[in-house]
Amino acid sequence: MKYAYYPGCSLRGTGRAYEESLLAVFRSLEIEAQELDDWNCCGATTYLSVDELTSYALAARNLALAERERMDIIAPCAACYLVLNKTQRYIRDYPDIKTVVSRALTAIGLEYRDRVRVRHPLDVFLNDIGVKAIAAKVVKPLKGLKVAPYYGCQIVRPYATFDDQRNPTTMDRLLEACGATVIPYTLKTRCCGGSQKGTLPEVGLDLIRYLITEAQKNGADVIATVCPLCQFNLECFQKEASGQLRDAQFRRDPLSIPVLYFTQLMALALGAPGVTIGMERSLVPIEPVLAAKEIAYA
Amino acid sequence: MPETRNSGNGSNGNGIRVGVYVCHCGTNIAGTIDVKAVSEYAAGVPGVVVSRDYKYMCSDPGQALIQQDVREYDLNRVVVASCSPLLHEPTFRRAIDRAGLNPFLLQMVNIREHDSWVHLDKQAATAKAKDLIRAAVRRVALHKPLQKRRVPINPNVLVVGGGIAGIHAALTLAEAGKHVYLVEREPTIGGHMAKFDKTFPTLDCAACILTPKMTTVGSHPRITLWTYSEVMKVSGYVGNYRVQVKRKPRYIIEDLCLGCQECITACVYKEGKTPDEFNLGLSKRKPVYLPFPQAVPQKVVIDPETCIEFKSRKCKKTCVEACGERQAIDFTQKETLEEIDVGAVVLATGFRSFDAARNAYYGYGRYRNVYTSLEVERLINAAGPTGGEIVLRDGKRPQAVGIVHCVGSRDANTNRWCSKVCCMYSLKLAHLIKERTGAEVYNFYIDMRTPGKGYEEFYDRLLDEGVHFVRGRVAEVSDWAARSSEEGKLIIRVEDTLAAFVRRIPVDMVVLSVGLEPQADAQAVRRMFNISCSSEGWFLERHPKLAPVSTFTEGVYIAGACQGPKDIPDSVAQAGAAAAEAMALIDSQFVELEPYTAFITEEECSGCKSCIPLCPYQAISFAEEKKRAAINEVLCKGCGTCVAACPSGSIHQNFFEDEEIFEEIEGVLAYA
Amino acid sequence: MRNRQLSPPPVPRGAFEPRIVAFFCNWCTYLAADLAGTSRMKYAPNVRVVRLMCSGRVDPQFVLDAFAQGADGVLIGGCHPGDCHYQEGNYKTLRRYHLLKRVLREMGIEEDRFRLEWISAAEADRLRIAVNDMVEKVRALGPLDLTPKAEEIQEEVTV
Amino acid sequence: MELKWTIKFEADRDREFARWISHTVGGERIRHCLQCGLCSASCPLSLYMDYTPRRLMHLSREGFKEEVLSSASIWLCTACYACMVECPKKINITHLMYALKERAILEGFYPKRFPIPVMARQFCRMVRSSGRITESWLILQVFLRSAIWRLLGMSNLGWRLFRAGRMTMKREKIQRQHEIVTLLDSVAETRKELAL
Repeated sequence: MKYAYYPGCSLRGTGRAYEESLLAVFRSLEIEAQELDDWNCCGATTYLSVDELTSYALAARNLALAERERMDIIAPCAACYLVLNKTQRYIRDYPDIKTVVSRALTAIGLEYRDRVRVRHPLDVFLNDIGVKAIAAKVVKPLKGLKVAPYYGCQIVRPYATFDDQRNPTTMDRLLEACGATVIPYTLKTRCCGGSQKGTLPEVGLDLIRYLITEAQKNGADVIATVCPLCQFNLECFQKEASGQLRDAQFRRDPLSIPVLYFTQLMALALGAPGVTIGMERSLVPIEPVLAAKEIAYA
Repeated sequence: MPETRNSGNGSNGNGIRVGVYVCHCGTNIAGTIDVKAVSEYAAGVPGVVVSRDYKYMCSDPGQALIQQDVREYDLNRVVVASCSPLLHEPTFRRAIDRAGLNPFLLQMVNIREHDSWVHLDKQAATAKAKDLIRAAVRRVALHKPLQKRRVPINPNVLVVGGGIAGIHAALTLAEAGKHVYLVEREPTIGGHMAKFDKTFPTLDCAACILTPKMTTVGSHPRITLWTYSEVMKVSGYVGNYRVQVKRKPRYIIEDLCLGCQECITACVYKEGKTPDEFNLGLSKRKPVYLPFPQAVPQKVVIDPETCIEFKSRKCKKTCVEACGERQAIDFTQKETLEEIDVGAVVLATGFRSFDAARNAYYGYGRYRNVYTSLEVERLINAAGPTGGEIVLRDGKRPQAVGIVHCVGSRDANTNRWCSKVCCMYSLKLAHLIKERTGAEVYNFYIDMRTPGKGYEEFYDRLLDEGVHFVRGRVAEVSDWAARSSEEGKLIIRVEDTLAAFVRRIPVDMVVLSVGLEPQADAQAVRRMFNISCSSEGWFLERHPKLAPVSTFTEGVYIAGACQGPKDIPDSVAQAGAAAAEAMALIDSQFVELEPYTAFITEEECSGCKSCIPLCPYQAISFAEEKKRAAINEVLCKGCGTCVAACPSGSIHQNFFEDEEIFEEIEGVLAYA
Repeated sequence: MRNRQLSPPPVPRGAFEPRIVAFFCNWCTYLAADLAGTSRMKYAPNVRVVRLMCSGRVDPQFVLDAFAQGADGVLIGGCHPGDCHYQEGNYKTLRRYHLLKRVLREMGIEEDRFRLEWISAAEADRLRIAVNDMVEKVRALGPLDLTPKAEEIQEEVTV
Repeated sequence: MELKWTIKFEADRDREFARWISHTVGGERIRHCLQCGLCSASCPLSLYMDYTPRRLMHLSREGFKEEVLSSASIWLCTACYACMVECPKKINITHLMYALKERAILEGFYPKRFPIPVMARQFCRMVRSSGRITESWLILQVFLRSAIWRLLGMSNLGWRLFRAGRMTMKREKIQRQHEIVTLLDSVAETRKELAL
């Protein structure tokens, strides 16, 4: 089966490593995904707060485009995934929204008939490919690598049906299939602050600090994320966050831990041949950890 | 005196003289429906001789009014437009009966439940009332005088469920001289109450008040106690039910076992290995066991799942030796089916407590020191796994305990309803924990609900004792520390809604006050006894206020928590009521069955036999000699399925004859 | 932006008001209707209820007669499958319902005008929703016009 | 100490606002709120909030517009949906937060140079002009308009990201930009027409 790949804006900016590794995984799992023709910004969570109606129309354009291709959409970015799903629901539930959207689409010669499914890579990998098939393709098992699986908010909450909203496990199972050790991580769905870091820094920092200290306390070597914004927040502000440690107990270990996309770890294990999986784009280098675990990395 | 109106046309030729009576029901009907206009309209309908409206038709003066008219205008048909026939049809039938009219020459029109109460538009509601009355007048004209059938009642009663409700009902009935079959699924009676330590608000010990009743049940000459048994099949009808009961093998011959428990001591297992059901897995039991010391009957049970003899057939059978010449142990025992005939049934199947694991954020099953309220009842109980010591799994005493209310209650994600008893039992647990451990005790509640005798006073007492009350629904219980001071504790995260900020409260022990749910097999039981369930799955009473223990199936009564969350006093009260209803039925000696049976006009029957397979009660037979079908009136329950199916239209149903229904249909539609 | 989906638009006075005849089982749907009353729910006043002991008593002729006499819709309310007070009457109803649906189609009577609902004694809200929904649908369809066929049905019924 | 009247009079209530909140998308069940505070407790941001989400729900359904729209809480919401998933009355709290933000922006209920609305506006502009977002530019513009001084603090990080190829100066743009413009205008039109 063929998928319409919807990168979303972040994967063309701070989240490039996500796209690179994702495509690598697609290739090694032989998943046929073609980029959605002339996709546009989904409106993200920002747009919703200024002009709800318009944001649905924006998202709907992408839905309609995919529908025309008769393909499921794969949306790796948490925000995109949520917005696209939400749009589908609200068009279903609210006649007014439906009218607005369909008129707007007609104006640009498109039509939305609610025939498209919005999927997340986690969902596709686990349910369409399957843990067994993936494990079979692993060439470089991530032996002894302790991973804290961080799902964040908008993948499982509130609309995802492919996993438990309170205690999701899809990523855990995928990474275990790759030979990694997934550590218990109580904050796996606690928010990272989203765009707050940009707007209300002190707030963002506190949340980031919580998440990282907890991961380190549980002995994680690396945090795996499914969302470009989470990855950005957790990786780029570790130093600032350490500065904020208010409690002697935690001041012992300053924050420093690699934060990767789960697809980077998968690509690594699947030994994606001769392609970049964006490791070099990390600000906190992963190489030392891998070296320590004797996991070969070209 | 309400005004009278003589309709111009009066009797409609064929001697039919109808009186129409429109009830105001105070403002219940008159508030929405223009009753004057309606009765005026009725007066003009062909066949109507007199039409009146009155404040309360069901009142004595109201009934007198009808009876007087019946004589004065010599009416031979009556239409009463008031509430649902299920409420007052009997009343008015009696009324016209006393006036010398056959009770079945009455037709009721439901203009309250089906009209005034459900519509806002007065015009539309009034129009609807007129339509319905017109139809009733046309229908009643065709009514024929009918007689109710009288069937004798079997004086025995079946009580299902041996919790406090079932026990109380059984005793009440037995004391009144009825023979009772008490069927309990578990190996002992006692139900949930037997697991409790103290009872609120008086704090008297549950065992002390329950066990005497249990032993009386066990020894009562008029009670047949079948534990470890389940009802499989129910047939028949009010006064004459036939019930099939499955008796599971306990591999002990009950009559021979003395309950000396020597077999238990002798068992080849030196220590128990199986989680003890009665202690909710907080302790272990052997394959041969007595559920708990005061169990009734005092007969041990052998669990074939864990008994070596059943696994390998090579056990030393030290238990058999211990039992000696009594020879009460029988490994070959098979399950048996018993058939009993009873006149009435009391269902007291109780409730099941909410599975705390369903709320992932409270960490039940993930953190060892998160308990359910029922588990804590066992911890506190002197006969429990810790001998009444309130200790954590590591044997330490908790310094701080958090009691989380409304777990699985008042929550659209699990159960919407309020479980009614949790606030009070949480207070009780809070008191006992405080008293025995001196720990800091926190109650996290949404609303404190303490309606009941002495309940609010008990709440005051707890406030005195310095127990903390934080108003807010707990969001999560986690072991994740945000401060070093929280390390190694369970942290409860909650908004203190009265202080209006979020708090993190570290404790050693968390008690989840789980709500009450319908039994897992409530639906199956309901089907078996042909009664209804509320949308939540509780057994449905016939009327929420006026028939709280009756069901829509005559002769089947409900008591205790199977009808909805209830505390002990309420359950007992209801059990008494149910028992009384059953007695009232039995002592009336005869049931009167509605005469709505089907009958065949032989000459019209073509003998096609198509009706015969349709009847679920095998009431229809085929008279070979006459080549005609025949209906056994005693077996017929009057559903009318065969009537609707008869190709030659030779089957008719009393009170629901085709013509009568056609008149009604055409009546409601034929508006001017 | 209003959440309109919750409140159906009010109907202007004098507009076409459908007339719907309902056959309710005495043990479930009729009780549900009583419950709707005791709990003061509000629903469209277009339905006229005929009480029967079991939905299995509904003779196809009743339905045809109702339409012939000018009903714009017919609603049958019975117990959920497996819950019949008389063990299996409602299964018979279901079978007849499907046959009858075909007949009605022949006669050019739209699907939405004839409806079978399983409503237990406890499901007052389900009843409210079913009635309102049916009234809306039938209102949308407009009055039933059988003039071409009416006579023959009339015969059929009165044979 | 300075003492102020904290008492509220019925006249202080904005009935229109109360009506609006319960009729806006997501507000269907706000009247069911039983004030249990589960939203606040499950909210990761509540530790900063002047009014907890629970209080916002009540204040808005009662129509205390000033308090609600000038509260910092509505800006703290990161739309993590924890409250909505947990709410025992299934109230769509997250969406109501959006609605409140939208209204607050509409009525100018926020401090000068407050980054969030600025960010939002820049975001919309960029979508209209190029159909996609180029984060680097967005961030740049936001800081230019709200808090220039913070740029300095960020410059180091920015440079590192730039070196890692995660900060491109190249603007992302879709081909059929005109479609976006038409789309946006059409929405505006319909909104006027249906007075939404």
